[in-house]
Amino acid sequence: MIVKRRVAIIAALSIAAMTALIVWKPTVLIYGLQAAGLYAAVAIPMGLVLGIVHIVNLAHGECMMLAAYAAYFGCKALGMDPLVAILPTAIVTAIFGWVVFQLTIRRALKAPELNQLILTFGLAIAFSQAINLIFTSQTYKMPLEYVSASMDIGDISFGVWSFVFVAVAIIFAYGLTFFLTKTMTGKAAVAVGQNPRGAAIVGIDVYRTYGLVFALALALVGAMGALFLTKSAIFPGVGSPFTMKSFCLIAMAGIGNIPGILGASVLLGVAENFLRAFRPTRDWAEIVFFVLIIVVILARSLKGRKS
Amino acid sequence: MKRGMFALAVLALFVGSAYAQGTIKIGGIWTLADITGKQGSAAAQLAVDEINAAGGVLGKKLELIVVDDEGKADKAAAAVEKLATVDKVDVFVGGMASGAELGKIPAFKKYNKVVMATGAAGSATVEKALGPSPESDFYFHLHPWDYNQGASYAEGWNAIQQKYPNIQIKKIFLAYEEGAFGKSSWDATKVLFGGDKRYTIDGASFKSALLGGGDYTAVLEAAKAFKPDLFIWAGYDADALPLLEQSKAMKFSPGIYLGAPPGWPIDFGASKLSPNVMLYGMWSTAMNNNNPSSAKFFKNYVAKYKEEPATYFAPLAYSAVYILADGIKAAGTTETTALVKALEATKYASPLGETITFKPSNIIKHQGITRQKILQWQNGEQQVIWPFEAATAAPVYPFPAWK
Amino acid sequence: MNRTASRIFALLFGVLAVTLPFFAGDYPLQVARNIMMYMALAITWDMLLRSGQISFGIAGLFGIGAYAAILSVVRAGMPAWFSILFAAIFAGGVAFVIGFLILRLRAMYFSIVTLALGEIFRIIIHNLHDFTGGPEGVVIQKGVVFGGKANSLYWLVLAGLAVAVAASTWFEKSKIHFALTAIRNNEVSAKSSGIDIFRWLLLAFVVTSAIQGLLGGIFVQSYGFATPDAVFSADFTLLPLAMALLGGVYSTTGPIFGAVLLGLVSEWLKLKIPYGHLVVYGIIIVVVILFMPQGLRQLVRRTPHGADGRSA
Amino acid sequence: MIKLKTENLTKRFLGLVAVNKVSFSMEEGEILGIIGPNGAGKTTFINLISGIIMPSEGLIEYKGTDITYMPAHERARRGIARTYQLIHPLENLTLIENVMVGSIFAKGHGLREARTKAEALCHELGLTGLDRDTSRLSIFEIKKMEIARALANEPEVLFLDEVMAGLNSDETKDLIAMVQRIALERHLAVGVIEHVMGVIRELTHRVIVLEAGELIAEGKYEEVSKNPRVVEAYLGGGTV
Repeated sequence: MIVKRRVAIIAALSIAAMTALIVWKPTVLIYGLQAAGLYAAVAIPMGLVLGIVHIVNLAHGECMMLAAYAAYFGCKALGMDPLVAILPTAIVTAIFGWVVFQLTIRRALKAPELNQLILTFGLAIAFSQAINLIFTSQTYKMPLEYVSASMDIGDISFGVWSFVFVAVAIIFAYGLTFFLTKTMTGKAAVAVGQNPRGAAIVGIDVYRTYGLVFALALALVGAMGALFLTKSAIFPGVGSPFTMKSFCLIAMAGIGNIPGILGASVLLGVAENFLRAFRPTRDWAEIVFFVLIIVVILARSLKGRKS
Repeated sequence: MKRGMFALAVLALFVGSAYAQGTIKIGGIWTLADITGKQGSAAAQLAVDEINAAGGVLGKKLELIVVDDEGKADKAAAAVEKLATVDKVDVFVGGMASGAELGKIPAFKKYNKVVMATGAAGSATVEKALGPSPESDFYFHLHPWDYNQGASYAEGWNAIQQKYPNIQIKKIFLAYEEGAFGKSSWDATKVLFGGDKRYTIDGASFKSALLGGGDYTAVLEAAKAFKPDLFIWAGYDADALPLLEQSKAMKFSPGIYLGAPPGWPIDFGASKLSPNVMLYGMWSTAMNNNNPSSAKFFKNYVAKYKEEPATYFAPLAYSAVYILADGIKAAGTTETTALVKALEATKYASPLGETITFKPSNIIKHQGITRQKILQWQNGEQQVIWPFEAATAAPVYPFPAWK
Repeated sequence: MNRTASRIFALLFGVLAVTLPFFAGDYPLQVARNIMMYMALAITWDMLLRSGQISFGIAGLFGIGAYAAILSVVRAGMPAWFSILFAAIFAGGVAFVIGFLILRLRAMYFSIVTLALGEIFRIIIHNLHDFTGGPEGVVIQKGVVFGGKANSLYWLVLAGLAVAVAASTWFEKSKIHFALTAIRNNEVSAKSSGIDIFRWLLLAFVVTSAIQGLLGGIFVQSYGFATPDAVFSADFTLLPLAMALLGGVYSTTGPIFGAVLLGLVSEWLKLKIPYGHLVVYGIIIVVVILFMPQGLRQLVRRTPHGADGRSA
Repeated sequence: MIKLKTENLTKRFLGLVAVNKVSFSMEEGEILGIIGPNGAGKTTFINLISGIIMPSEGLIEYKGTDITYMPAHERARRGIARTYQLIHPLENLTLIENVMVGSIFAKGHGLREARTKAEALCHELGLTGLDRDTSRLSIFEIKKMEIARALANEPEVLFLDEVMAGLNSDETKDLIAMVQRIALERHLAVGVIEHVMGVIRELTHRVIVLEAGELIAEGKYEEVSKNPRVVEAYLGGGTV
């Protein structure tokens, strides 16, 4: 009861805050949501891997970078639009993920947990530097007309293309939730994640499940890579900052809480854009990301101790 | 192109001992994973090959030994030590990021050999760390300092407004990336344009996509509210197109839209948004038409590496080697005092379109290039607008409003 | 037998480290300095890891120390020597204060929060332009210790490393070893043995942070500058971590092994493969961790998985 | 002399009452059995007394001092020791080092003194091969090591949470004798949770019975085992 009332209060407060923002600084909300969509869409696949396979994939961002390069050169060669490349890229990266899992991560799963961390760190270096060697550090960007799609409300004009990330984030979050709670494979994956030993005893092939989850996550990363290409220029280091941000968002939402990543992203996206909208606080927008993460984690740990 | 790189790598490895007696050794330090360092080192090697083909210097061959600094101060310091003590190079060339350059300076000072620096624009740190003459006399800073760049832009815009009365600039907005590069641009802009009563200036920072940012909405909102005549962004190549696309989406179309990145993305000129975007730079392929030195450099570079030089760091490094070679010829030795004296008399007609000489800057005694150029993307190519003596085209104004 | 091997190794290493300046040139000394810097950081990271806490905040504390040292010289005119000590005290003090907040957190949440704090330190330094020099950084024109002399700077970094090794040995040989190991294994039973968990974690966190700060101070005093990008670089977090893990954790010798391996490999590759050496570097990390899951220390010791082979 | 007592000790987890108003006391030299069906709150009760979790209400008094909210490590230092139902050997430490821990931290002994004391304790409990890693020990050895580690705290009150589980009958017999001797020699108050009623009957002087967090009976084992409420609780719970 108490818990429910608190949720209701929080919901009411956030709706009130959002409404106030729409009236006062509509762009904060628009750009905040767009930023949040991108954060969440990239973080969700990492959350899936962390929640079930229990590894922090430090090469997460690099995987997206690889996908974006694959999509770019695929599109260039075939004259495709990156949007058309989403599905093929997802398939390619899923296969790539499966192979990487079988060749490397699988072998490290029995070792101490930290080994997986350092293994993926090594992979991240190898991936980004290999791309650097082949394609140099110069940036590539698809010139696309539709990414400048514009909308006017009153006297403000803003870009609408980035809302596509919001849509993708929602699809990822609810698609995955559906997959994990309603399908047999998904339920099995969750069971394996919660209790690998138990799952092995009842005859589930744990490594196969892990491999599939990893491949699924990379498929989502691949789809995001192609989509990311519409909006951003690509270069060897383009992915790495997303690893840390995603990791932070997942910690903020709580491990295993995939829809929570959406909430965390919205909070951070809007808060950042709120600070950016005012001259005195402009330069401090970045700090809010880290401060909020610490506050949320500390608050949750305090609450956890009380109960 | 791959083969060229490989050849260079092999050369750097094996040539060393073979020619030990009859060579003049140049130690090159760049960040090789970066396009600027990769092409800078390649261009320097091109210059070395050309000079050797023409008979070398003082009857000796030149030899370039390249070591990567990985953009890190400690690795850069190790690179200097290795070149100075293991390879026993006679002179140094290279440099790009100020952070790595700062790591080299203590070691450079220790060895007191001539350094021809192709990068490091940060006056607040690098120039300060070098210190005044005579302790920094060995250091020849080819690249302009940040304040040189600022001053030359102020000069350029004055000249352009005089020559083309239809171009009127009163309000300037600078969107600067939040790192050292953008911040020093902003500092220089504030000092140079802010002191001038004709201009009102404003600025805001953004996080470059290169450093994990890429969200330009807030900075463009601020710019749009300011309604500038001249909008400048100081960021990196990764920001170029996304920034334009976002500007179009937000219907922000200033009279002059200008970018000041160290390099531009591949195929930028092919974008429909690129026409009439202006830029700050030092060199463009258009200069091949009216500058023989540039044409020669370009032709030989493409012939050797099967790719076009993508940044001005390539001709800059190329020039650095020629300047050193000329200086050594004039001095008859690589001994520092004599070589410094000879280099002080340098007059080198560079592919960058200006004759390079060395003059004192705010702190150090040997500053090379001080002027940058104002260019414009026209029909997919960068055309030089100012300085007028190097101009390859007239400016198109205003920047077309989004249709 | 294990102990003797370890002692012989320590002795050889010590002798080599101390005599290096007498026969090596300036280049090997510079490389050794770079390696020893990361080695010391790797040891401090391992020291805290012995309590089970995985810190991602090394770069943050290193950076804080670096800025404490350089700003105390530039803004307050502190002597160079004292500024290095001040860096240690300052970083230790900061760790003491934030320790009260974050040492209740565990596992990934502790790691993330240390990472976030490091970023917060960096942003604060970055944004306080007038005091810290902002993104462009600060330089010390005069007053770099030893005026950049290779031998002396080598001794300075070696002294920093010696502090780390001494602290690590102290952690291994004293009751701290028992406290941290017990906490790492099981906090509940540690409490029942009378271990005040928070106190020991705070001790370990403050000591390791102070040494990280000290190393930051040594860094700025040997190069004469600090910029946010250089001293808060993620390398200072990730490389020590990789070194400790590749060498073998929960010991002093493991991180030393790992740092020597990665440090030499990275320098050697750089010269052998100017373009593309970082690819090989990444692959080496992957291969070593796959084939030597217990780290390089596995090579020296015979005891199988899970054993530490140490007796007090 | 009463060493430890609780009054109305209560613990609620998110509305669930795990321990409900339990009042009891333990005397010096007494071996007390704590029994009850699975989920009755026995371990929670010990956790409350040893300070691993904090009570929602009530009072815990140890040698006349209120220790209700005292941190666990402080209670350990004052003389409350315990073992755990799930064994917790400290991996990466040897057998002897495991035993030393209690002596070092609860009693503040130096390493050398702690080692001497730990050796004596191990000797007393019949543990040999003291420099072995815990991964090489048998279950019986681990159980004895856990008791030794608790004893290294030099406690006045000792709780043993299912130490007999997983042992064969000879080992169980050994351990029962050992516990009785220890309690007698050191004037300990010992609290024992056991599922095997034979052990309780043989080992304890007195038992308390918990069901659904409430204390439902108290007295000698023979009396309590005939108590209708206890019988019903066990039948309902399924295990006797």
